[in-house]
Amino acid sequence: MPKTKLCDFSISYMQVLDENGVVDTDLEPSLSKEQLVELYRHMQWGRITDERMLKLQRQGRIGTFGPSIGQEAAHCASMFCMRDDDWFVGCFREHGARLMRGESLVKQLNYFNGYTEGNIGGNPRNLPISVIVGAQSLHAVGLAYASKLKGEDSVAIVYQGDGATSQGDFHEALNFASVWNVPVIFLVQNNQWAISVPREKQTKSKSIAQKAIAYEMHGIQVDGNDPLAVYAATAEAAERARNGEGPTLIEAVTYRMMMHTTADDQYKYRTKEEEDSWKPKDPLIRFKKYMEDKGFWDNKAEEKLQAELKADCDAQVKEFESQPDFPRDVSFEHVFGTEHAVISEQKVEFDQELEEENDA
Amino acid sequence: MPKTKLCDFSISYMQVLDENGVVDTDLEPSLSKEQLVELYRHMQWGRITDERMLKLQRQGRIGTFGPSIGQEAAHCASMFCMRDDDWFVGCFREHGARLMRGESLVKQLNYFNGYTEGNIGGNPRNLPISVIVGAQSLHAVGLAYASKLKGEDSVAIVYQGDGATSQGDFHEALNFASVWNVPVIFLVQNNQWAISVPREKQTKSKSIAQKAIAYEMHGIQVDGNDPLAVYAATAEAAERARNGEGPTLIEAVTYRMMMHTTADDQYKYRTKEEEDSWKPKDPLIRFKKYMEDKGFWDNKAEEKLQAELKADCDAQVKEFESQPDFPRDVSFEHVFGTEHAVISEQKVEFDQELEEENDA
Amino acid sequence: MPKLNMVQAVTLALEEQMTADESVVVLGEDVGVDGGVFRATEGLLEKFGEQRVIDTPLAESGIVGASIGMAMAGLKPVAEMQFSGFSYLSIPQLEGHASRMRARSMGQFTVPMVLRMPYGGGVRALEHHSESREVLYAHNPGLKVVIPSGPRNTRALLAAAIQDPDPVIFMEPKRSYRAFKEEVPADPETMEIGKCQVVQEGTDITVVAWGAMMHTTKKAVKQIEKERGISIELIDVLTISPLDSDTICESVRKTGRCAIIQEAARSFGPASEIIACINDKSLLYLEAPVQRVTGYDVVTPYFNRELDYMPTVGRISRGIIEAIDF
Amino acid sequence: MPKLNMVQAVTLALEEQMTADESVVVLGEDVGVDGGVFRATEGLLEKFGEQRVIDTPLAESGIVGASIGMAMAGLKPVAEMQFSGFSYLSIPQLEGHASRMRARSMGQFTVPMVLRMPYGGGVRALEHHSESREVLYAHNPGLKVVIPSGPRNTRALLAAAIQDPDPVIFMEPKRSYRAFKEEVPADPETMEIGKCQVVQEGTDITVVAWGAMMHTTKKAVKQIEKERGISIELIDVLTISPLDSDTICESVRKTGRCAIIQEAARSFGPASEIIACINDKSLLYLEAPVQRVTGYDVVTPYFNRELDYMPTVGRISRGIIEAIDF
Ligand SMILES: Cc1ncc(C[n+]2csc(CCOP(=O)(O)OP(=O)(O)O)c2C)c(N)n1
Ligand SMILES: Cc1ncc(C[n+]2csc(CCOP(=O)(O)OP(=O)(O)O)c2C)c(N)n1
Ligand SMILES: [Mg+2]
Ligand SMILES: [Mg+2]
Repeated sequence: MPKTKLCDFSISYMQVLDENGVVDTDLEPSLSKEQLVELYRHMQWGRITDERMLKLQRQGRIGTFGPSIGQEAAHCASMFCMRDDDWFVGCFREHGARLMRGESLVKQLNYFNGYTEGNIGGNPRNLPISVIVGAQSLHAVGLAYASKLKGEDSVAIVYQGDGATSQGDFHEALNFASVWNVPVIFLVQNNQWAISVPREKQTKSKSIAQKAIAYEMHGIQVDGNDPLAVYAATAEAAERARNGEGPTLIEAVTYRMMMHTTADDQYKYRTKEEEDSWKPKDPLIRFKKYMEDKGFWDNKAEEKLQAELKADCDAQVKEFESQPDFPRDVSFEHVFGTEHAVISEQKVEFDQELEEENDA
Repeated sequence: MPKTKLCDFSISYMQVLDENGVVDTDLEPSLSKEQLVELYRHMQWGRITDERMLKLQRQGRIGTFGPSIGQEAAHCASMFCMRDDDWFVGCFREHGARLMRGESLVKQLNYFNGYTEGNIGGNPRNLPISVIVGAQSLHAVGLAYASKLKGEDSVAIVYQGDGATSQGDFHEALNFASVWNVPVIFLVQNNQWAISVPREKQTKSKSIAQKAIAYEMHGIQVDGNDPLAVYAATAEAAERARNGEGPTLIEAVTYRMMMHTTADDQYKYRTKEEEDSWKPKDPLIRFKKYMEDKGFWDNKAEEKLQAELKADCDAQVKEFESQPDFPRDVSFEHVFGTEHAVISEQKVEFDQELEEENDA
Repeated sequence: MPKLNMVQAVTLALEEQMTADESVVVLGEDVGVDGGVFRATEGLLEKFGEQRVIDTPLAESGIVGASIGMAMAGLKPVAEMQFSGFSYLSIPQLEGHASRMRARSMGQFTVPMVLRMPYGGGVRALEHHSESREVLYAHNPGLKVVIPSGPRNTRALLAAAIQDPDPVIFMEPKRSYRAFKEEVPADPETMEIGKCQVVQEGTDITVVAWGAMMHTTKKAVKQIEKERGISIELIDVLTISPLDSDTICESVRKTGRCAIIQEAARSFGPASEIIACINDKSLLYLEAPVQRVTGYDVVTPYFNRELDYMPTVGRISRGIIEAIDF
Repeated sequence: MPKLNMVQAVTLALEEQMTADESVVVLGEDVGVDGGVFRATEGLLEKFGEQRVIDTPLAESGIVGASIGMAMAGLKPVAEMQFSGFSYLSIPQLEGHASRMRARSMGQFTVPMVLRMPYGGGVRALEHHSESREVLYAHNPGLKVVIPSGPRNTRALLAAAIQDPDPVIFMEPKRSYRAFKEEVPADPETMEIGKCQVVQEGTDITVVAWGAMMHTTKKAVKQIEKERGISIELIDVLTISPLDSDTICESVRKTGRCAIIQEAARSFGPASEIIACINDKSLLYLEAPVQRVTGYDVVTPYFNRELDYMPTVGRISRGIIEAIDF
C-alpha cells in the first residue's frame, strides 16, 4: 500500500545498420533492390540540391535557407514508408522529403527566393513549409482527425526539430493526438541543436522519445542516420496508425552538419571538431556501403547517379532563373476566397501606385 | 545493439493513511500534536468557509466561485510544509491553502464579490488568484529563478488542476523548471474533472505524475485525500528544492465534491453515485479519525473547533457586509506606476461622468 | 415563427448547418454532454454524435490548431472558445496559420473554420470573462470578424460564417445571450458578411454601434429622440472586418454628425478605424468631431465596477448630444 | 562621442543598464554565446555570466511567463523575441498577466519587464519575419509600446524602458539595425517614454511616422521640400502607447494638413488612432483629409514582393502631396 510502484515505462532504441556497416538482420526491413536504390537516390537528391542551394545563396541568387545536410536518412527514409494519400506536414528542414513528395527543385528555389509560388505544385497533400516552430504539429492532428472521421486510412506525418519539442503547441498536439487516438506520426529530427542552443539546454530529458510517456503514446528513439532503422520504425508506426492504434513519437537522432541557416555562423557556439566527429556517421556513406555489400551498388552506378542528379540540378536551376517574372499583384489575390470590399479598394490603389511608379 | 532498451522509468504512488484509518508507520511524517491540530483546523476552516460561500452565492451576496470542498488535504497539507518566505502561486481551487497564507475570509469574499480589493493583504508572497488555466505555472518558474539567482532558499509552490496539464504553458513551465533546475513544486490537484470533461478525456496517460518523465523531473502520485501522504511528498519535494535539487511534480489524486462553479450543474455530466462513492474518502473524516486514534482529538474538541470556526466565519461575513463602499475610480489608479497621459485624460472624463450621473 | 433568444439562435444555426452539411463539426471545451457553459451546443451531441461534437482537452491553441488541420482536410470546424478572454491563446494559430494558409498556398489550402466566442461585459463574471478585444482579430489580414446583436442576425450570420470559405471570428455578445427574444424565420436564412445594417433611418446624426452596445444604444437613441425631437440614423456594424465603411460614410455625408459607441477600450479600438474611414470619405461633410463613447483604457475592472467601465445609456446619450450640440 | 548603429545602441543600453542595476537580466533564444541572431546581446554573456544572460528553451510563452515571475520577484528581465512574428505566442501572458498584475494586486505586484523584438520588413527574410503589428500591443491596457527610429533614441528609450516600473514592448525596426550610424553620447542618457518628437518644424503640413518608416519618410520629405518649396513639420512618434496626441494635434492645428506613414496593415492600425485623436482635438483646423500611407490589408507577402507592400519614398511622397494639393 505505501510508497508503491504505480507504473513502469521504458523507451527503446533502434539501430539496424551501424556506422561500420554491420546489419542487424533480425530488424532489417525487407526492401527490394529497386526500393533501396530509389531511397538512396532520394537521399542523394536531397544532399545535392541542398549543396547547390548553399552556393546559390552565397551568390545572392536565393535568400536565406536552412540546409538539411546530414539529416537525409531521418527525413527521406521516414517519408519512404508513406503513401501518396498520406499527409505530409513539414517544417523547414526536411528538403529531401519534400522533394520526394513531387515537389521540384524549381519550386523550392522559388520559395527561397521569396515567392509564394514556391509553395504550390507537388502532392496536394503536402502542406507548405511552416516557419513557426512547433505550430504545424497541431495541423497534423486535425488532418488525422479528418482522415479518421471520413473513414480513410491515410496517416499524417509531421516533422519537427528537437527545439520544437519545447513549444506548448507540440505538447498540445501530442495530447490531442493521444486522447483522440488519431493516425499521426510525430517525427522529431533531433539534430542536437536549435540554432545555438544545444540539446541539453533545450530539455533535460535523456531522450526526446521518452516524452511520449507523458501521453501514454508509443515512443521510440532510432539512429536517425541509419535509414533502415528510420524506415523500420516509421513503417511500424504507420501500420499501427492505419490500424486505428493511434499516434507515435519517433525521435531520430541525427546531426545538423551545417550552419542553422545561411544567416548563421555555427562556429560561434560549437566546434569544428564536434562537427567532424559526426562525419563518419553520415547516412549516405553508410547506406552506400550497405548497398555495395549487398551487391546492389558500385562506383559506376554511383558516378552515373551523381551525373544524372547534377544534370537535373543544373537544368532546374536554369529553369528557375529563366522563368518569366511573377506578377506583382498576387498578394491581393488569395487573401480571401470571396469578394472583400477593403481588399478590392486597396487593389485599385495598388494598381495606381504601380502605374505612378512606371510613369516616374 | 539493435532494438535495445534505452531507459527505464517508474512512477511511485504514496498513501500513508488509508480510507479506513490504517497508517503506514514507516512513511508517517513526524508531526506534533499541535501541528496536526493546526493542520486539521486549516482544513476545517477551508471547508466551513467554502460551505458558507456557497450559501452566500445562492443568496446573491457574492458572485460565482468554484468550491474546493473535498480537496482540503491536497492543498492544505501541501501548503503546511511551506515557509512564509516561499512563494504561493495558486489558481482558483485551493481556498484552504490561500486562507492559511494569511488571507482573511473577508478578503476572499471581496474577491468573489467582484472587487480587486479581495486580492490584497495576506502574505506578500501570495500571488493573486489566476483564472487563466495553466498560465501561472510559468510565473512560479520565474519566481523560483529569482530565488535561485539571489541565493535565497525559498521555493515556489504552484497549484493547478488536471485540466491545466493540457495547456502548453504547463508544459513550457515544467521544461523551463527542469532545464533551469529551479526550486518549484508543481502540485496538481487531480480532482478527476475539468468542468464536464473527465480525466480520461483530458489525457490518456495513466497518471498525471508520469508527465514528469518528459522533463527528467521527479514525479510522484499521492492519495490527495490523505493529508499525511500529501504532507510527506511535499516536504520531501521542498527539501530537495531547497537543496538545489530542482523541481518536482506532485499529483494529488482527489475529487471535486461539488459543482465546477456555482454557475454549473454537475449532474448534467456525472452521477450522484459517483460523487457518493468519494464520500467515504473525505480527507476530513479520515484525518479526524487519525487524530482520535492517536488520542489527540475527541468530540468535545471537535465541537469547540466547529463553534469557533463558525463564529469566526459569522464575524467575517458580518465584517464583509458592513464594509464602507469601495471607491469607484480605483480602476484608474493602478494601470501604471507613473503618470500616463491617456489614462489621466480619461480619468477626468470618468469623474465628469460620475458627476453627470449624480446630477441626473 | 418561433421566438428565440440569442443562445437559442446560435444552437439553431449550428443544428441547421450540421444537418445540411456533414462536414460541419463542433469542437471545444465542454461542448458535448454539457452543451457548452452557455448551453449554445445543447442537444448537438445527441443528434450528431461524438465524432462531430467533440469535447476537447483544455487547450485553446490546440483547439484552433487542430481545427485548422481539419479545415484543410475539407471539414468545416466550428470551434468554441469558452470565453473570448481565453481565445488569445489561439492568436498564434490564427495569425500564423488560419489567416495565411490560403495566401501561403495560393488557394490550394483553405481554412473554412468559424471560431465562436462569447465576449464582453455585464454578466458579473470573474476576471478575463468580460473583455471586448475585437481589434486583435480585425487588424489581422485574412480573418473576418463578425459580431451579431440579436437572435435573428445571430442565426443568419452564423450560418453565413459557417458557409464562408475563410476563417471567421464570430464574437457573441454574451450580455445579450438571454436579454431578449426575437422572431426568427422558420427556414434557414443567411445574411451577407461585410455589410452594416441601417437599423433606423434619420437625418440629424449617425449613431454607430455593434454587439451588446446596440441594445444599450437603442435605449439612448429612443430617449434622445423623444427629449430632443431629432432624427437619428442608427447603424449596426455587424461585421467589424471587413468594415463596410461605405454605408457608414454615406450616412455621415447625409447627417454631418456621428457618434460611435464601443465597448472596447478606446485607444486603437474599432471606433478609431471608423473615424479614419469617415476622414477618408466624408470629412468635408462633418459638422462636428465624431464622438467616441467607449470603454476606458484601463485594465478591465472586476465585475462590481464593470458597469462604470462600459458605456451606459447615460454616457451614450451625453456623447450623442455632444455631437449634436457642437 | 562614438558613432553607433542601432544594434550597437541596443547592446550599449543593455550593457549600461546591467552594469548599473544588478537586477537586470537578459533572456531569450540564442541571446547567450551566440549573442542573439542580430548580435544585439553580443558580449553580455562574457560580462555578466550565465545567470544573468540566459539562453532559454525554444518557447516564447515560456520566456515571457517566466519573465513575469522574475519581475514580480524584483528582477528586471529584458526578454528578447527573436522576431516580432514569434511574439504573438506570448500575447496570452502579456494580455493576461504582465499588463494586469499591477491592477490585479492594486500595486502590490509589478512587472517591470521589457520585451524587445525586431519587427518590420525590408530585410529579405522568411515568412513571419517582416510584420508590423504594434497595434496588438498598443490596444492592450497596461502595456506601453515604444518604437525607436535611430541609434541615439534607441539607446535612450531602451534605458528608459528598462527603468520603467511597468511592462514595455520595445519594437526595434530591424530594417534600420545597420542602415546608418549616429553619434551617441558617451554617458548614459534616457528619453521620456510617452512623448513624440518634432524632428523638424514646418508650417504647411504635419507628417507623422515611426520606426523604419522614419528613414524612408525623411527622404520623401526632403524631396518634396525641394521640389515644391514647402515647409513640412515632421514628427517621430517614438511611443505608440501612450500616444502623445497633444504634440501631434498641436502641430496639425498649426499646419492644417497631415499625412501619416505606417508600415503596418492599414485597417485598425496606429494611423487610425492618430486620426481619431486629430478628430477629437483638431478637427476644425483640418483643411484636407488626413492621408494614410500604409501597408495593405493583405497577408504580408514573401520577401520578393515585400517592397510593394511597404510604403516607399514614392508612395509616401504621393500621399503627402495629395494632402497638400487637396
Ligand atoms: C516560434 C518560433 N520561434 C523562433 C523561431 C526562430 N527559429 C527558427 S528555427 C529555430 C531553431 C529550431 O530548432 P529545432 O526545432 O531543433 O530545428 P532545427 O533548426 O534544428 O532543424 C529558431 C529558434 C521560429 N521560427 N519560430
Ligand atoms: C485558458 C482557460 N481556458 C478555459 C477556462 C475556463 N475554465 C475555468 S476552470 C476550467 C476547468 C479547469 O479544470 P482543472 O484544471 O481540472 O481545474 P478544476 O476546475 O478541476 O479545479 C475551465 C475550462 C479558463 N479559465 N482558462
Ligand atoms: Mg534541432
Ligand atoms: Mg480538475
